[in-house]
Amino acid sequence: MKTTDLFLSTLNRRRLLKAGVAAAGVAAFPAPFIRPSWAAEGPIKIGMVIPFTGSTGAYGPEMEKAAKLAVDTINKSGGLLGGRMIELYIEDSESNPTAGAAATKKLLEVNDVNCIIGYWGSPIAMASKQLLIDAKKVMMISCAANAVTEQDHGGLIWRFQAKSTQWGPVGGKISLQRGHKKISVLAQQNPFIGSMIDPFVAEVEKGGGVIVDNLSYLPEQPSYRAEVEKIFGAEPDAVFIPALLTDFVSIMKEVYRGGFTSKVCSLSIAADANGRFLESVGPEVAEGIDHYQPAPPLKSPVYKKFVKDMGEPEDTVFLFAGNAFDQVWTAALAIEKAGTDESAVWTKSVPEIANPPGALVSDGVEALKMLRAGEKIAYVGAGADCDFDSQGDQLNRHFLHRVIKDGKNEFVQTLS
Amino acid sequence: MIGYLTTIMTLVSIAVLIAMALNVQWGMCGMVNFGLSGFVALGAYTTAILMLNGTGVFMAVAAAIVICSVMGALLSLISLRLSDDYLAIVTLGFGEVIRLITLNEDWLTGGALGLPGIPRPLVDYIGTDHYEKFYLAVCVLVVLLIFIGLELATRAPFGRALRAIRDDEVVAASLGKNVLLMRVKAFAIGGGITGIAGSLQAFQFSYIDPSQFSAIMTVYAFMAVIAGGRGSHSGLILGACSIMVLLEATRFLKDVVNILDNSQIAAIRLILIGGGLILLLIYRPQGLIREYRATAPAAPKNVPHDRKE
Amino acid sequence: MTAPLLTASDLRAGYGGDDIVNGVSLSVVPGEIFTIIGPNGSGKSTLIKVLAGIVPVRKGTIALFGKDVTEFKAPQRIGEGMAYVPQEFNVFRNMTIAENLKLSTEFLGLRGRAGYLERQRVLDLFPDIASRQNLLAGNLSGGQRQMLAFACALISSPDILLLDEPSAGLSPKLVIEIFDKVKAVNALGTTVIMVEQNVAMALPYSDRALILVNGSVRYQSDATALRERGDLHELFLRES
Amino acid sequence: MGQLIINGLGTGLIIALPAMALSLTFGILRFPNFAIGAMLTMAAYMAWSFNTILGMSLILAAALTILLFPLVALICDRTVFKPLRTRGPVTLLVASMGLSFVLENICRLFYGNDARSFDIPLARPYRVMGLRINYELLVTAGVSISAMAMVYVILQHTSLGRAMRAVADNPNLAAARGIDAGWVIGATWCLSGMLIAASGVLIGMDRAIDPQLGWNYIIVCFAAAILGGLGSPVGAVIGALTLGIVGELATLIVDPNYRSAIAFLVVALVLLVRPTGLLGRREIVK
Repeated sequence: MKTTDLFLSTLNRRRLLKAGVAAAGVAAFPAPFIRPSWAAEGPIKIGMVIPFTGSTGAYGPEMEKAAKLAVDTINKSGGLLGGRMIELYIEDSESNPTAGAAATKKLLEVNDVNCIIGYWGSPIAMASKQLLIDAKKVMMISCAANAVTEQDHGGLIWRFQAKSTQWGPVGGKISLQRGHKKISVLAQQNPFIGSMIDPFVAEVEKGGGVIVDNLSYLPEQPSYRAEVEKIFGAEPDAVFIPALLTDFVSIMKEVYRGGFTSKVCSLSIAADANGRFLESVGPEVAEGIDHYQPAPPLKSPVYKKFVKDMGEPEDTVFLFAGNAFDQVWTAALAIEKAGTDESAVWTKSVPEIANPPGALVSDGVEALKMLRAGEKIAYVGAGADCDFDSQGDQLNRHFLHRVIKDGKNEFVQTLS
Repeated sequence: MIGYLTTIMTLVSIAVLIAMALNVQWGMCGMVNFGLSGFVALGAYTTAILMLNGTGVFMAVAAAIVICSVMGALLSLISLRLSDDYLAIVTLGFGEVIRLITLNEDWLTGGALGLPGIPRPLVDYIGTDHYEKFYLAVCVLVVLLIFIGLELATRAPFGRALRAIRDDEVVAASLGKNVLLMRVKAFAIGGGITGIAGSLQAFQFSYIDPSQFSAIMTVYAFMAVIAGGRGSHSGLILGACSIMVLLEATRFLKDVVNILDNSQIAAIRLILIGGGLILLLIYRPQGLIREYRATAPAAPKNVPHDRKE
Repeated sequence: MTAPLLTASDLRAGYGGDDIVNGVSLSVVPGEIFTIIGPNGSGKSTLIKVLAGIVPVRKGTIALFGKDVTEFKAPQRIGEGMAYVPQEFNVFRNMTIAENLKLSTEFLGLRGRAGYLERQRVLDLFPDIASRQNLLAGNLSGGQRQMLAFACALISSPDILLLDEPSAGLSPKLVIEIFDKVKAVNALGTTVIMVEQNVAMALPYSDRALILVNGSVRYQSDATALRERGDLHELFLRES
Repeated sequence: MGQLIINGLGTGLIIALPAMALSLTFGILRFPNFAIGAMLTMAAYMAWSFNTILGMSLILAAALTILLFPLVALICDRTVFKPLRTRGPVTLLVASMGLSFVLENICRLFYGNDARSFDIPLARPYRVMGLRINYELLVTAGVSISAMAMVYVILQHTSLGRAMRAVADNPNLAAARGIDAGWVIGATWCLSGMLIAASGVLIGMDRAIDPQLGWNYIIVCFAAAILGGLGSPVGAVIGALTLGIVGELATLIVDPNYRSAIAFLVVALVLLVRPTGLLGRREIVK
């Protein structure tokens, strides 16, 4: 880079900052005006780190598909910042923090992305977050462990997922509503699930329930017979099993074959997983299992359109695909709003385009148009309302509670 | 790009250290260690826990080295009576036990969530901007120091004795070397090196969790030692580098190939790594660099075809 | 001189990097006992393994009855009339005597059709083992084990028998017994090549002998001529 | 207690087959085949394809897998292990690690990461004297025990078995007795391929099938085979059953998460008393 260029770019950055502040303050300011005509040319690069191999490899592909869907839509509608296209770079985290961090570094340094989305799996996010903070790039995560956003991160991390501590009480409420008193916990040992157990227990005890047994199990073992025997053998009214798909399939097969009758409440990641659980174990085993997940806005047209575009049946309830979709859109809207793809700048615009006040819009293309017209918007995504608190965590996460009846998922209620 | 290379080089340095530890234990002395990842985890957690409780860097690292050495010595002591196959299972078991402890003892290790916020040494003086480069320099320096130390030891009587033990225990014993003591020493030295590697790993992301120390770490170390030529320290640096380069270079595969989806490319990537290793074994049997030998090769007492009979 | 039964020319072989057998040539005529002697580590054992087809030839040729068998593996060489008794560990210790004998005929193709009479003929030579066929071979004494190994090798009616240190680990009395057996087998028409450490005991039984030092032939002559030379020790140790 | 023993038997019987396969190949080739896990995964997917994609009954699918999987094992041997035959056991072990990457990811390439299950109905358990015995356990027991019996008969009473034992005992001598080692190695891979196939199907019935499946069994298989004495198939069975039952009973005393640590403790203790495992041959050292 020549010295003059260097000078220009620092200058630009300063002007850009001003422009961003101005945009934030004066919403009525016509958008085309603040779009800097001198904006850097070339595509806007977004990175994505998700698992395709290793123990959580099953969750990567649908997120990839959703993110690509969002990117295609944006690019077809004319791109951002006056015609710049988005380029998406995806890396495999291998479900391993070291590999995830290496992938992050590659995206930052080699592909020169200006933010990285995805991050399914808290240890991977934990190992990578310092890299992003040091590089002053935005990180959008899909994992739940509280710790990721707890320390100061300079407003760079946005969580598109309910926190673990928000998940726990919901399970407790469901069990109590079902009239269960003696409740046991059989939880997979991972950071996401680990921190939802205490809130679950607290909720149950607050509601007059009794925790009979509380057991964590390690995933990736030949059989779960001992765990199932220990928990179900005591014949509690219900067992709360926060798990992931593969081990939940094995556990429920064991429960059924063991002839146990306690009711089961689980997470939709395990007990639905876009229908793969039912497909795996069949309707008899699955009968009567309660499960829940953070609710996507099922009724909203954008969600319906999203499901259709993803090529899935109408009543599909996505788990992580919606989050990935929202991450791309949120980044796009914030970039457009800030008028720059400079991470440290546009990250400040995220609440401006996501949180109220502002017109609720769920169609991204529409939202872009409104932004350009200088209107205030509050984007509603396909995964959630997309409102954030000052720590970067999503607000107002509702949970969708469903039960499996006759081989089908039946809606029970929305909880919060 | 430079920042990426810095990170990769740092990871390579840590991988080299682990491979060196294996090389001392197995490459030079002939004792298999399948619990490497457990040793590294032990070192990393020791350092991390001490640092988080306010201990100084040098104390924390020294403690990791000491604990890992002692553990190595103890394991080899337990296994002295047993043949090599059984040392394998004892070390495998050790690795598993460490993994279970890191996962289950939340009060100490933070359980599955791990330990975040490990203070990075000297970060206040260096500043975050250049910290990565500084850290890489530290890692490379450590690798160099250990490399020089091991090279000297290899050429010294100690190294010759170790190889003699590896090549033929009976002959070595008859030469009057105290075989048992030598083996324990070698295992302890290897353990100490894994302790350093663990410490470096703990500072690298200033966060550790059990999944960073999966069995795959041990697999890579074996790959590096085999690829580099068993017993050769310079070879294994090359070996570890080639493995890591292969691992990382295949990341760029999908920037070129566009037909397959990402999970398929991820699968192909690992197929290439496995296949590459096999081809290396078949076509570069001596490794990339041949082992240093001060004397003519001993008569092949231990040819695999001819088991000790 | 009769046409040679086995000829080897310029054999090279080894395990790792370097050759242990360094260009050995020899020829063995029908009916003789040919003994290979040499100091420890001279490559005797490797040489006989190369002849038997256990260690592959790197360079050179081996011919049996004029037929090139260089590329033949051990099992195929048996088909050509060769039998090999390894040193010391030469029976399957976890099997009974009967199983050991059975194994020796099972995998020999045509030669394996050794009928009952054939087997009896061999067992007659070794009355000691014939009487307790259900005993585990691992429980036999050293001498008995050696007998069993002979029996197993002879059951295929080989033309040439390769013995790797038949006297190893045996008491002097047993060694004589073993060598007597070798002589008896030889008298029935089987050519014998053996590797021996115990030069003094072996030479009287041999027709010809070869001294191997550092993997190459140092000296080759009639056994009687060799015995009459007094400088055997020097032949062994002199640096080449 | 009784129930725990039954559960432990269930686990042990499933592990027994791959442990036996491991022991068989170890006996002949003298290296522990790390790829046994990935081979299990592949066998399970093979049966799953016949069962679910081609719509065969599970019995037919299992039979076909048992028939075809030995081919896979043979191909692995020819391409990977054969060129390395003369090299040390650890080289072969490392090669088998590489092979394990390749096999696991071939499965991932074609089947993706999703958990799959066979298309079979599950049944509630029979109750006998207060103990629950389920249908899968009976099937597992039936298959495992007949497979073990088959292996035993082959090893003890056929010429193939004699040849296998001979090569395992002393390869040079076996060659000198006219036994073609290549043929015996091939037969051994076929036999262990069949065992792996059978246990792949059993594991698929027991739990979900995913590309990581095999990893969960490697350590226990190794432990079982070593406990029983590497190279002794009968020992492997005893080792597997012991580990299965000890693992379950251990949950009475310790946190179930530590049961594999208990299993290792048992292995370590046994090895201290009997350095060659329960039924291992004593290596005679000069």
